[in-house]
Order: sequence, then C-alpha cells, then structure tokens
Amino acid sequence: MRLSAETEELLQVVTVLDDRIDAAVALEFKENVRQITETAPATVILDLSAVVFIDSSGLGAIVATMKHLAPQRTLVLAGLTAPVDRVFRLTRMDSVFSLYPTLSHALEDLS
Amino acid sequence: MRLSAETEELLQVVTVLDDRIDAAVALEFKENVRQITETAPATVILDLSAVVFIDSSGLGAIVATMKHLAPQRTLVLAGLTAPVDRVFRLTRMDSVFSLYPTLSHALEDLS
Amino acid sequence: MVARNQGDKVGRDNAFVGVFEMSLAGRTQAVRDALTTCRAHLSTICRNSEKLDDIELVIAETLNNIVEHALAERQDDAPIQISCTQDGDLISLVFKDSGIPFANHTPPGPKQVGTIAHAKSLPEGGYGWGLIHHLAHDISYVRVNQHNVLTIVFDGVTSITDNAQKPS
Amino acid sequence: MVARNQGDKVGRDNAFVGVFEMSLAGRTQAVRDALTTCRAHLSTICRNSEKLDDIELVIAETLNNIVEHALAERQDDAPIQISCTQDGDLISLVFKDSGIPFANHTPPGPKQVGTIAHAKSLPEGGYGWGLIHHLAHDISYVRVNQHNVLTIVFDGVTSITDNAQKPS
Ligand SMILES: Nc1ncnc2c1ncn2[C@@H]1O[C@H](COP(=O)(O)OP(=O)(O)O)[C@@H](O)[C@H]1O
Ligand SMILES: Nc1ncnc2c1ncn2[C@@H]1O[C@H](COP(=O)(O)OP(=O)(O)O)[C@@H](O)[C@H]1O
Repeated sequence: MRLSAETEELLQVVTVLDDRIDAAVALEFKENVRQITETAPATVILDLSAVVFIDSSGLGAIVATMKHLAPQRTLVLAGLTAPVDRVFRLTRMDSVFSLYPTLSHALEDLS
Repeated sequence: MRLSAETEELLQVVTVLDDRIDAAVALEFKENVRQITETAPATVILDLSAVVFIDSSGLGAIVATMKHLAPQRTLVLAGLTAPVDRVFRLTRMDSVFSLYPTLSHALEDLS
Repeated sequence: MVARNQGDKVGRDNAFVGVFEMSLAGRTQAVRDALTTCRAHLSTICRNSEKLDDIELVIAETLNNIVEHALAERQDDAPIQISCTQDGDLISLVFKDSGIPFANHTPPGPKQVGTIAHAKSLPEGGYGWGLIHHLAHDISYVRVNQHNVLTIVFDGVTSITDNAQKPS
Repeated sequence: MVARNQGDKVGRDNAFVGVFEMSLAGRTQAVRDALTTCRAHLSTICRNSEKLDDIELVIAETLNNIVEHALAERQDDAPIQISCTQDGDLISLVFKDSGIPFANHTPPGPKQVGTIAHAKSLPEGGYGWGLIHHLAHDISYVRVNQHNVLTIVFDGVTSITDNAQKPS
C-alpha cells in the first residue's frame, strides 16, 4: 500500500498511490496512514483520486483512521472516483465524511 | 477555457484545467479542443479530472468534439468525477463514450 | 444580483416555507454566479451533495433555456426571478421571466435519448429537458401577465438517503 | 486458479446459460485476481461499467466473507467455486465452499447503517452484507453435503439503463 504525504502548517495531504483499497491491504493501509499522519496538523485530506475500487474492509480502514485521528484532527476525503463515491453513498458514509470531488476543491475550501 | 495537451506517438492527452464545462464556455471549449487536437494521433484522451460540473451544453460540446474527430480519431474520456460521471449516465452517454475512472487506467488500457 | 435568505414563513398557499429568493440578469454570463448563490442557500437545508449536484444541474438547465430560448430576442438583460420554498422533504423552485412562452404553452417532455449506434448522428443538443425530467419530482408551468412561471419540485432533499440507494 | 468460458447451455434447471466457471484458493490474496477474471468474463455480456462495479463489489464482499468467516479455521486453502449463468437480463452467481455454515443456516440480513452522530462509535466493519443486499436482486442459501451454496442474482445486466436513472 503506497502512500505519499505533503504537510503544510494547517493541513496534510495524504495521497493513496495504489488503485485498490481492499481486504488484502486494509490492515497495511491503516498502519501506514497511522504512521504518516503521526505528526499531522488539524486537518488531514486523504486524496483518493487514484483509487477505483474499495470494499467494506477498505471502508472500515478509513473509518478506523478517522476515529484514530479524532478528536484533535479531522479526516476529509477528496478526489473520489465514481465507483468509490458510489460505495460511500450506498453505506451512507457520505453523511459521516466531508467528500470533495477533487483535491483542489478540498484545498480551496479548507485553506 | 484552459486546456493543456501532451502528445505521444499513438495518443494525445488533452487535460481540461477549468472546473466547469457549461453554457458560458461550451463554444470556446469546442474551438479550443478542435485547435489543440488538429494534428492528434488516432486516440484522444480527454482528462476531465478537474471538472466538477457539466451541463447539457458542455455535454453537447463533447459530443461535437467526438463527431469532429471521427472517423479517423477516437475520443475517450478519463478521470470523471462523481457529479460528471452521473450526468453521462443520466443521458446514457456512457453507452456512447469509453469512460475511464482515472487517466492512468485509460493510458494502461490504450497504450 | 439580489439574494436574501428568508427564515420566516411566506405562507403563500400551503406549508411551504421560504428558503431564498434571488434575481439575476437574463444572460449566460450571470448563470454561474446564480448557481453558486443557489447552492450556498440550498446547502443550509440539504446535506446530500449528490442531491445538491442534481438540483444545481436542473437550475442550470432551466436558466440556460430561459436565456437561450425565452429571452433570446431580448437585448435588455431582462431579469429572471427565482424563489425557493421548502415543505419537509420537498423543495419547490419557481422561475419567473418576461420572455416568450413555450411553444403550445407547454414545456418539452422527457426526451428519449436511446442507444446511439452511429456516433455521427448523435445530437449535439437537446439533452436539457431530458435531464430536468429525470431529476425533478414534479414540473408545472403557467403563463401569467406575459410572464413564464415554471415551478420545479424536488423530493428527498433533507433526508440523508440518496438516489443511488435501492428501496429495500 | 482455473477459469473457462462456457458458450454452451448448462441446462441445469431453467433458461440460464453458462457464462463462466472458475475456482480460487480460499485466501485473501487470491481474491483480487479472481475479481479481475470475473470482471473480464462479465464485461463480455455487460456494457454498463457501473453495473460491473456493483457486481465486482458484491463478489469481493462474498469472497472476503467466505475466506474470513466460513474458511477462517481452515489451514488448507480450501477452494471456492464460482459459476455464473445468464437468463436474459439476469445473471446468477453461485458460490460454493466447504467451510462452516452461516449461523442459524441463514445469511445476515441487510444491516441498517443509519446516520452516525458520534464518529467515535462508528463501526469499523460489518458493511459487507449491507452492500450485498443493496446491490443484489435476489439472494438464496442452501447447505448441501457440508458445503455452503450461496446464489446471488443481479438484474439489469445486459440493458444499457443504469441504476442512477429514475423510472419515469
Ligand atoms: N424556457 C424556454 N422557453 C421557450 N422554449 C424553450 C424553453 N426551454 C426549452 N425550450 C424549447 O425546447 C427545446 C428543448 O430544450 P432542451 O432539451 O433544453 O434542448 P436545447 O436547449 O439544447 O435545444 C429547445 O430547443 C427550445 O425549442
Ligand atoms: N460466508 C460466511 N460464513 C459464515 N458467516 C458469515 C459469512 N459471511 C458473513 N458471516 C457473518 O456475518 C457477519 C456480517 O458480515 P459482514 O456484513 O460482511 O461484516 P464483516 O465481515 O465485516 O464482519 C460476519 O461478521 C460473520 O459473523
């Protein structure tokens, strides 16, 4: 599970470089994000624009990350492709997370 | 309507840099794409990953572009954000165009 | 462009409560700003971004049509009025303009956009009313005092459930 | 992993015609490749990428569950068999494994994942069967000869119309 991160003063962007967040990588994803966000500022934007498949294990890993970061830090999601956006809506996770269609829309709104 | 293009031997990637393709820019979009694809190879990939809003005028402009490029060249669409993907499905344009969730998936499939 | 948020009841004819009212100049360049304003107002009562996308698209199609068809011959940027009211899970958007009426005083029906075998014959326009019919819950039109009054109602606005979800 | 495309009728009990059959080792690492294979087969009969996404997701959830629950105690990578048949607009996927049965010999029902006020109490799992129920047309389960046989049917597979479209 490859990630990259860029940190500014008030926010950190974590980009998922793999195209699937599924049962095979959910644990690794959770651990890697935990490490990379260790010293993160108040807002963490998870850039999912490369991801085209997420299953319930991947969803669970994102929920776990959000809970781990709370309450000091907020996790928001950006760049959801259509199939990923669909899974968030079907599970009503769109009422739990702030979802931005692109990273630049998230940055514009949060900076 | 800002566009950028990168041309390889067998395909060209045209990236839309604005975030809306609507009635206000539909004509300009059509003309700019026409210019930028003038010497395009067989496949043109339109990267829509920055676009979060398209209306029926924007849709019409993309259809016009596809017809203008045909029959020598094929237009495929990549990086559709969730709201743009939705408009393509509602108008059944998903049966007319090849839609790729990300640019890298389009490149992988077409190269 | 004039916009204000009404918190109080308008009490026009039923339980619909004012959400916002605005007016814009009837030209293409004014539509984008109007959409931003509408979406900002609507986001105070609708938490579902997919529903907001749908409503924004329908407002865009409606305003573009008024500018391009009803007001096409007008040189004076005749204004378009929008008022939005809410009744529980429904919102009602009323568009008023002083342009020419619809042909036969009836708005276009839902267009059948089928599978298109020949890309060359695919139309480059005419998708607007198809989208409006798909996304709206109800559409009604009256011609009053040389004005077009088009009312478009949306359902499922305040509930979290989204369209993609199957009723199970 | 074994996979083959069947063009001929299987004529098991109705008009369903074979689309493909495959088997995979019952471990997490084998699921991805199995999904790629299934999607490749399904894309020959389904042109709607959103429907393919849905079916892929349901297969993923089903296989993950079999690996994580039915076969959890097994050390031998017991195989999972998948067979897919088509009857017009319907496809039927049958999953067969030699693992432990469902509790009460009944698959879980659709979970109610409501609005969650407190992020801290949000579950980190248990969304799988909710998704399967949402996306599938029909689900049935039998236990035969110490095997689980789970059948999941999808509708609207060959038609172009997609789920996002309202019946008007
Ligand atoms: N507000 C309006 N006033 C008068 N005529 C209209 C209006 N809106 C639409 N029409 C007519 O209905 C037709 C179909 O509209 P639409 O589906 O939006 O397609 P388009 O505007 O791209 O032609 C238009 O071409 C026009 O003739
Ligand atoms: N194939 C299966 N065999 C036995 N039990 C299962 C199977 N699939 C699911 N279950 C049971 O149903 C529960 C709910 O499944 P699911 O909604 O997929 O959530 P999760 O797998 O994340 O716990 C599981 O926790 C498990 O107890």
